[in-house]
Amino acid sequence: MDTIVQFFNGNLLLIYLLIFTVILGFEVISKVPTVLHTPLMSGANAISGVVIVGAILLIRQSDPTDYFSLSLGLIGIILGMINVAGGFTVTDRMLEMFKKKKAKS
Amino acid sequence: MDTIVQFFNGNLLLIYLLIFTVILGFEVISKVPTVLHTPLMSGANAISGVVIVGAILLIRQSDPTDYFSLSLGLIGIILGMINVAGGFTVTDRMLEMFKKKKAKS
Amino acid sequence: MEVVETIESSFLVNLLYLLGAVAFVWGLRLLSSPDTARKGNTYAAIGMGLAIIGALIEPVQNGGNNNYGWIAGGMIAGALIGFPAAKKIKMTAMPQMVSVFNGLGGACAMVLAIVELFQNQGTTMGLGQAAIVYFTLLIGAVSFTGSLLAFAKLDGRIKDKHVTFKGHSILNNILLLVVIGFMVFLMINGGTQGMIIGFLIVSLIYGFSFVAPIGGADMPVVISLLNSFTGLSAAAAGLIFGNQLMLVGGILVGASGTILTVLMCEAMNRSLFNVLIGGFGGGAVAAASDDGKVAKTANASDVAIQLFYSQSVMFVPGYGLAVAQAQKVVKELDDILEANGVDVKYAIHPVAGRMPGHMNVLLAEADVPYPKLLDLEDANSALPNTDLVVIVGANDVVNPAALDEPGSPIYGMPVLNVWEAKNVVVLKRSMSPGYAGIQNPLFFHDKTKMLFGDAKVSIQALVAEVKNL
Amino acid sequence: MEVVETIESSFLVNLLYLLGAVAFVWGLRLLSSPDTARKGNTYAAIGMGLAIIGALIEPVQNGGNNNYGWIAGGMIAGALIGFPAAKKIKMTAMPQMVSVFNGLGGACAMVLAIVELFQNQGTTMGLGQAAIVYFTLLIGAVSFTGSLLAFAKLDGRIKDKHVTFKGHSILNNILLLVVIGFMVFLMINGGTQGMIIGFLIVSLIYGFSFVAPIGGADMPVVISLLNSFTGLSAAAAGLIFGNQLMLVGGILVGASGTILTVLMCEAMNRSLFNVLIGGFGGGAVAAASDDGKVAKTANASDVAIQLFYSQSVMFVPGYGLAVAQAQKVVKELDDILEANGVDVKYAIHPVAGRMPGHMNVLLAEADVPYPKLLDLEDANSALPNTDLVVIVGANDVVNPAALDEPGSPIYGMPVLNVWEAKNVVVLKRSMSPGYAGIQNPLFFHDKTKMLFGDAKVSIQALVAEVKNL
Amino acid sequence: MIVGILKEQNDPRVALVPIGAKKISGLGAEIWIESGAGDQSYLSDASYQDVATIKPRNEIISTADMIISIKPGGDEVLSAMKSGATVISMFAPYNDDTVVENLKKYPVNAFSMDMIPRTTLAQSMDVLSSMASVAGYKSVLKALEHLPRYMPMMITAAGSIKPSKVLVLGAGVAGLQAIATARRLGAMVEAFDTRAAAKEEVKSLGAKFVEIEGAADDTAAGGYAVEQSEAFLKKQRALVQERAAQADIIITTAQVRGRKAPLLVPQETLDKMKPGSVVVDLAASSGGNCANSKQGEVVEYNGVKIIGDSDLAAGMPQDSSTLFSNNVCNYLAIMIKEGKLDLDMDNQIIRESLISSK
Amino acid sequence: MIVGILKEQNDPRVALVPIGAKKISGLGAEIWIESGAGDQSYLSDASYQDVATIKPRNEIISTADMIISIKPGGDEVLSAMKSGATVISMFAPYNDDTVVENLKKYPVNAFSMDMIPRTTLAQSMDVLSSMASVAGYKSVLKALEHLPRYMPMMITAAGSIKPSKVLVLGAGVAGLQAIATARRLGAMVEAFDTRAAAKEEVKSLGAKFVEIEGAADDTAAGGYAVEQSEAFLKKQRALVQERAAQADIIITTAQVRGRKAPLLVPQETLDKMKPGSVVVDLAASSGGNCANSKQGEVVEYNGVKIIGDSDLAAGMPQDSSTLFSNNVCNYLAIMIKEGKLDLDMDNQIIRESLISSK
Ligand SMILES: NC(=O)c1ccc[n+]([C@@H]2O[C@H](COP(=O)([O-])OP(=O)(O)OC[C@H]3O[C@@H](n4cnc5c(N)ncnc54)[C@H](OP(=O)(O)O)[C@@H]3O)[C@@H](O)[C@H]2O)c1
Ligand SMILES: NC(=O)c1ccc[n+]([C@@H]2O[C@H](COP(=O)([O-])OP(=O)(O)OC[C@H]3O[C@@H](n4cnc5c(N)ncnc54)[C@H](OP(=O)(O)O)[C@@H]3O)[C@@H](O)[C@H]2O)c1
Ligand SMILES: NC(=O)c1ccc[n+]([C@@H]2O[C@H](COP(=O)([O-])OP(=O)(O)OC[C@H]3O[C@@H](n4cnc5c(N)ncnc54)[C@H](O)[C@@H]3O)[C@@H](O)[C@H]2O)c1
Ligand SMILES: NC(=O)c1ccc[n+]([C@@H]2O[C@H](COP(=O)([O-])OP(=O)(O)OC[C@H]3O[C@@H](n4cnc5c(N)ncnc54)[C@H](O)[C@@H]3O)[C@@H](O)[C@H]2O)c1
Repeated sequence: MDTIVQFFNGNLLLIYLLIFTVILGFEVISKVPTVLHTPLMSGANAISGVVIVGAILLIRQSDPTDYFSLSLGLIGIILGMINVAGGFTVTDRMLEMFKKKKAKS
Repeated sequence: MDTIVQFFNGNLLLIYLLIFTVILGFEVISKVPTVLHTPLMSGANAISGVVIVGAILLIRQSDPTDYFSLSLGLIGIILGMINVAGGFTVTDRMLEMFKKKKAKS
Repeated sequence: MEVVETIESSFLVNLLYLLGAVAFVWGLRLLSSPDTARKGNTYAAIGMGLAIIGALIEPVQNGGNNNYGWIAGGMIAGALIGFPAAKKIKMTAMPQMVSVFNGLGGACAMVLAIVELFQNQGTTMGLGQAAIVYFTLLIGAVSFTGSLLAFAKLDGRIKDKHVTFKGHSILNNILLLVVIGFMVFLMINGGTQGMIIGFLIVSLIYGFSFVAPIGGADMPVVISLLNSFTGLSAAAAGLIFGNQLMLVGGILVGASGTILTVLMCEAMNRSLFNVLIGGFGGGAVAAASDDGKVAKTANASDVAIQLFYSQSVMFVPGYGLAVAQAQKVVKELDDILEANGVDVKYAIHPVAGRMPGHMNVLLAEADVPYPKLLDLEDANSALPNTDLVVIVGANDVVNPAALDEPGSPIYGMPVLNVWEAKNVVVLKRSMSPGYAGIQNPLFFHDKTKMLFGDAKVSIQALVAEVKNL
Repeated sequence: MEVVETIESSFLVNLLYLLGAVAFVWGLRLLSSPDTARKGNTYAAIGMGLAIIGALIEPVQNGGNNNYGWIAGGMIAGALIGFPAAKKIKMTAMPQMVSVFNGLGGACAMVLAIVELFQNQGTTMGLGQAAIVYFTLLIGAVSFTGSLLAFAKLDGRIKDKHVTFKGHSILNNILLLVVIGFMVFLMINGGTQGMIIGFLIVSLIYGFSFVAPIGGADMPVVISLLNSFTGLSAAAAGLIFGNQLMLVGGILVGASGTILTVLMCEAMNRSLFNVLIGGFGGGAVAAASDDGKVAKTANASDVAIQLFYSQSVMFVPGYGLAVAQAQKVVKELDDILEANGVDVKYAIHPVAGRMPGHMNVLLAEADVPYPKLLDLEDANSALPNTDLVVIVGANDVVNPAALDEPGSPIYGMPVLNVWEAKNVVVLKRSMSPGYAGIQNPLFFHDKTKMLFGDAKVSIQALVAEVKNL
Repeated sequence: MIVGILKEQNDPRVALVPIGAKKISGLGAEIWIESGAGDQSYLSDASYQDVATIKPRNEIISTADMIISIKPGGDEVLSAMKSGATVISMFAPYNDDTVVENLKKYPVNAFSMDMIPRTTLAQSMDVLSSMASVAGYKSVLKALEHLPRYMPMMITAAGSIKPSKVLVLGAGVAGLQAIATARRLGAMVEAFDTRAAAKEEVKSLGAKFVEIEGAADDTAAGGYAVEQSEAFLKKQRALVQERAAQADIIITTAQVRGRKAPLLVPQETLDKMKPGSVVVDLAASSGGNCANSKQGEVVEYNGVKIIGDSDLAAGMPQDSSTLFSNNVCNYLAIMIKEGKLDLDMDNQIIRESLISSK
Repeated sequence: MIVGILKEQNDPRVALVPIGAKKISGLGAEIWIESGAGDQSYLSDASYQDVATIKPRNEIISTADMIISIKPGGDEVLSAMKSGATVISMFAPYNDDTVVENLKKYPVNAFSMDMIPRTTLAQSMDVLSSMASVAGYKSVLKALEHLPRYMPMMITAAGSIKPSKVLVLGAGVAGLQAIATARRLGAMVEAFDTRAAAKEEVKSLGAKFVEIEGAADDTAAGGYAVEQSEAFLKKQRALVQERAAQADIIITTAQVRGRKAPLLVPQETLDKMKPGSVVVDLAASSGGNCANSKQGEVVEYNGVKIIGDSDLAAGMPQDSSTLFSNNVCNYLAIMIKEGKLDLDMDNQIIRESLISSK
């Protein structure tokens, strides 16, 4: 209990931030038309590729001879980069059909 | 410049929080139908009465003999309380007409 | 032991504040949809309750003094003023009331800043700290006098022309410069009590002057803007008191108030700049009868809500319906209303339109069932029990002059006594007369509001708004 | 000097991260409206760019090693795989692709957690720290194998029946308990490398098994759920690396992914629980022809977007239009589409309906202008250049069997060759046949999608959706 | 006071229907009606029983204080009436200068209901409007009796039929009603009129107004028609002729009070029309809008049938009678007070409709 | 091969219009047509000039390999035709057993277009449908010729007119078209039919269906009505009577192939109808759905006009001829190959429509 209380009081702003981020995440999405479900999913997926930042930091922190960390980090970067590069690209392609208009009216 | 940088780095989470709060404030409102403009304004006004918290804290922190602070604080509390009590009540009354239905359909 | 207690209680306080903040956010969110708005208001009020409880138990410096008596007295007094005022106020005067409340909130922030400044008199504040306090003072003061003037204008106590003059906006710009210059000076150099009071006065004057040139019809926009100002001042006060909830709540109001202000301007088809520059209801269609009476205008969303929450609605089609070819959209609106339990009828005046049976042809085209069409007699006996009459491009056939102005060329013609219904909305493009070429006193009737524009466009807007509800 | 530099650069990094976070939020926001979705994606991508730059210049422990070579190699390799894959993939296979990408993202988080665990081998982590790392590992691993299985199912490489069995959900529950128990054990006691690998394997198995019983048709929902899992693992990894952007971005994806999942379920009229329990496309209207071909179903919003972004649309009314009395809503849809630059025509088959000129009567009632009505010949020559055909309750008159099935009772009757258009949507209530009582191969055509329901209701839904765009 | 209703001599209608008779009784008058007066409007003597007295024609003529008819009675009636009695009918004095002169010969007060001013107030007594409305409706049905083609579009297994084109010339009361009726039946309707307001009125019924560009701007004239240049009028006439040549049905209703009806469909236009087309000329009795048209006859010219009929309202006698009767009731309501004729000569309606007084 | 078209003896229509003649020429046949054959359909001899040869009647009859007519030619034609020639017409053999017997006397092959099976495939040759459709449309116009009232609702300064009530009995092709037409003109339309599918079809036109429970099942009868039990017919007559008493117009189209038409509006129903109401009986020629109705006549009974007309399609000769001609073309397209009659007796359409062969 104490730990939790301390953690809470100590990280108050962080907790605010997290809760607000969650609300924001909900809010931003809550009125999406069904047609955008798949592109949105795809876009969100691309954003989750932000995990690549961790992989970069991992490699940068690693000793140049720590091949275990380096190679796993490399794998991480590759995986993350595929997610990021492919993710945004495929989302953009999905959204291509929304290019046109609104005309007239 | 240094001050700003230091402030920025020192209050990073606070800044995140503020920015996110602003975005949230925008987001939460952005799709309000025109019929709700006035009630929403009224409701937001009532929330801005949160300034009463400051007045309460002011009085609680004041020396019981510091009549200057106390009396100004008292005025603050009265003003704030009018805003809060009246604000929420009047909003509720405005919203009364939304009570009914949706029927049928 | 003591330390633990402090931590524990501050945990509770933090939790209360956090919940309060979430309640504010959620409340605002719910407030923005008609179905949930009331619940939203309740949530926000609960958040406020949590905030106040938090403030009452938060561990403070000089702990122990507390002065709960003062607090209780103030709160009770405030509540005793606020509640009844809000309860008694007439529906139509509510925007004024909100404006007053808002001004008082601003005044509260202003007072806090004054105390802070006076208490810190002599000691040197950090620049940031000073900026925050003066900002609170300025914004609170502007919100205070601005809101009170807005109230007075909306309530008709002060006429636009009493408080403004040509070139007012130049004065305002000068005043703004003065205020900001003063503030920067005080921030950097600190100020004597006199200077602080001077700054206070200038701020108050600026608030008044800022609102003065803005047209009475634009007041709701200004109130919304001032409301977001109050929010900012509350947030700044939150920084002064190191209170995260005031900060979050204030910022929230500031942000949503700003966006709301913009939306309100958009709904009036104007820019915020345009509104602030003023010009006395510039864009609004001003319409006055010979004897100086003014026709009230409505907007689609007001009418939509009236339609939706009516038990019985009577459409009165006229030649304008035919010109606009609005028969099918009227039927669409009818269908939606019926689906929501509204009883919809049509009052067909014998000479509505330009040929015998003109309205019949059109409404048959739109497939309005015959039993919904009432002729003059039936309509006139149904009208007193009708909640809302929507006149779609009719004019002469609803002209009360036919009954009570012996001099009128239509005196003696039986008309639809629409003014016997509870509310009347007239859809037409302008104030121009109908076939008979005479003015229609109905448009200036107490119960009447005008919704200007092509009837088809207006009805389409109503359909969209009603679907939103 | 050195200190200052660090502070300055960390200010820059913090600013980059902050901008990145805002870009993510704004991007997501824009992504949720068709008009701005593309811009939103770009914003989010820019945010990602900022994040990566931030990560590359952030001052780190052991600073100076950097190993930029490794990083560059990895990023180039990843980009070289990711870009072309995304570019080449067929439109229809995009959801699979997303699933794969998502799985790789999860795998990345998983790898980070493994390294973290292995590096901290021996040292004692705090409970919180440990919880975070194991959580990252678990979630990343589940997302990884789950997504890959989802891909395989969607791509038709694995059939539902190959990977599940009766009582699968019991197995899943047991597996879940095992995984969580294992994790708690490891958190508290720490683990050997072997145990960590064991945990990894169990997690991977659980991910696979979790997705296995879920029907192929429900895969998009599952992908969305796994996507929010990946977000959470990224956020957890952010805690490991003390990186606020990973945290914020991950939480954002976690939250919006969750709500998106719920919305997707709602759009299918099912609960998330219902989907996860599985049952192979349970709610969907399954419709198979004699030779086992399956008719594809569409939902209103898919069709709406197709309508809206078509250059030319052809309605084919049939007896079902008359039964549903949908003529007026069809006209309404027509009006909206025309207002948005879509060229709308009607193909009237000579025997559509139940009496000569049946469609003419109805469409005249709805005021469809005569020049919009094409007879059989004109329609058939216009069809190959038509983007989208919407068949409103017609059946026999669009039956290709009339052309290519000599045994069919309607063989030889001229029909509307709707399959020559680019896309076909059929609005009817069920798969039941029309007047002639024979099955219609059109419904199983590659280009055809079925939108089931009363024609009037369906068109009304389309109107609402198109208005949304 | 006795109000007498005679059986119309050349018209199936009757000037007062039973409901009307009841209303007039309510004003304090007694109603005498000739036996069989309502027969052709499907109103039997029996239906009048409770509200009127059936009397022989002669007795009515010689005894009644007021006689109301649709078509004016001839010398037979007027000469036998009491001196100082009142006669109400549609005398159409604007078409024939001798009408008033002739009336002066008899010691009666004559009111012509077609002289009631067309003010807003008088609309409920405006027999011209109510009868024109019937005529406009009926004109389309009359045309369809003779049109050898479908009016609406029909895409059928036996071939596609194009919708008929209908051109309405003169968009007054009758013209507008014709437009509405033809539109209902799915025709493509165009119309033309010289009145400035007509364009909007035509469009308000969803039909097309035949228009050419270059019309003089009338915005400054406050809605009144401004004079158009001769070049413009010529161009317009040409366009109307062009549209006429395409039409399957032409309905002409153009009249100028007190003048011969304008010739809108001349012979050369008829020559260009498709065989089987139909022209209905509602202005036939005042000279005709169409060449060759003869009141009361169907003339065939070059395969085009020309129906001259200014009396179409008579073709729908029951409702026409009812409407006429309602007009009469509203009119009498301002003339009869407590069973006595009580004429307020300040009243524009009464003043202008009194065309001859003893 | 020579295809001959005669001037119809008692019908304004013509079996082949110029466009049709062109199509048949395209099949390799030569068209001979009697002078004036198209006159009453507004198709002059000149309009046939390019696609047919004008020949004297006798020459056509004696020379043509095939003679097509709408109404069957009598002995005058049949006896003078070449042996082995073909004659196509609407013989209606189901109504009269002697028709086929009589035809057997002549050395010709007789095809009856009204015997073409009503399959989906044969719809483009289905003269019953195309003519019934015209008749249904025309039936409403015919009723309106005689109705002394407005059909649509009218709220006017001269009073409010209620919309007419129309009752359609028999909702086949003609009935449905009548419903649609009356609805267009603003009537309140009710309809009744014994076929199970009729209810939905009636509603699909926005009209009300008068429902009676207990109709015999006809799903097996291939679209044609089956005979109903006497108890049922009684119940139905009772309800019809009730609705009829309210109706301003009744249109009856009920037929049962090969039988006398059912009596749906008996005398006692007529007795209850409002005077001025109108009945149009499209089944008049096969016995009539309405008491008192006589084919080709307008009978007045008790103030109700009863129009017996099974030949209404003839009242709109131009479009009727066009539609019939289109049907004929589609029919001949499966009979004539390269200018020669080439009968595929496996074809149900040909098989069933051939009613007498040499
Ligand atoms: N029924 C008949 O047989 C007949 C025949 C001839 C004359 N009249 C006369 O016509 C009049 C009929 O009365 P009424 O009330 O139907 O019509 P009205 O008095 O002529 O008024 C019509 C109103 O509709 C408005 N309007 C026109 N177009 C519009 C549009 N597109 N959208 C919205 N509003 C539009 C006009 O105002 P704005 O310009 O401001 O929009 C006008 O004031 C009576 O005076 C009657 O005596 C009737
Ligand atoms: N035109 C004529 O003169 C005439 C006369 C007699 C017969 N026919 C025959 O009728 C047929 C006409 O073809 P068609 O394509 O128009 O019609 P159809 O082949 O009969 O098909 C109509 C389709 O509409 C659907 N439907 C019915 N009610 C609906 C509703 N409320 N909402 C949505 N869909 C509905 C039905 O499917 P669900 O039940 O699944 O909804 C049905 O498959 C041809 O076979 C023709 O030969 C025509
Ligand atoms: N009290 C009222 O408010 C009231 C009542 C009835 C009619 N009116 C008005 O009076 C107008 C005339 O009514 P009416 O039907 O008795 O008119 P009408 O019968 O005298 O004439 C019919 C129409 O023919 C038109 N016309 C004349 N010369 C023409 C020409 N050369 N070419 C084309 N058109 C020509 C006229 O403009 C008129 O519209 C109506 O349109 C109506 O607006 C007003
Ligand atoms: N090939 C095709 O697909 C095709 C073509 C044409 C017609 N048809 C079908 O055949 C049906 C019959 O067509 P029709 O118009 O030639 O029929 P019809 O002229 O023989 O009869 C007219 C209508 O009267 C009805 N009827 C018979 N006895 C009745 C009674 N006692 N009471 C009430 N109604 C009674 C019949 O049910 C029929 O609907 C049509 O409705 C149509 O659906 C199909």
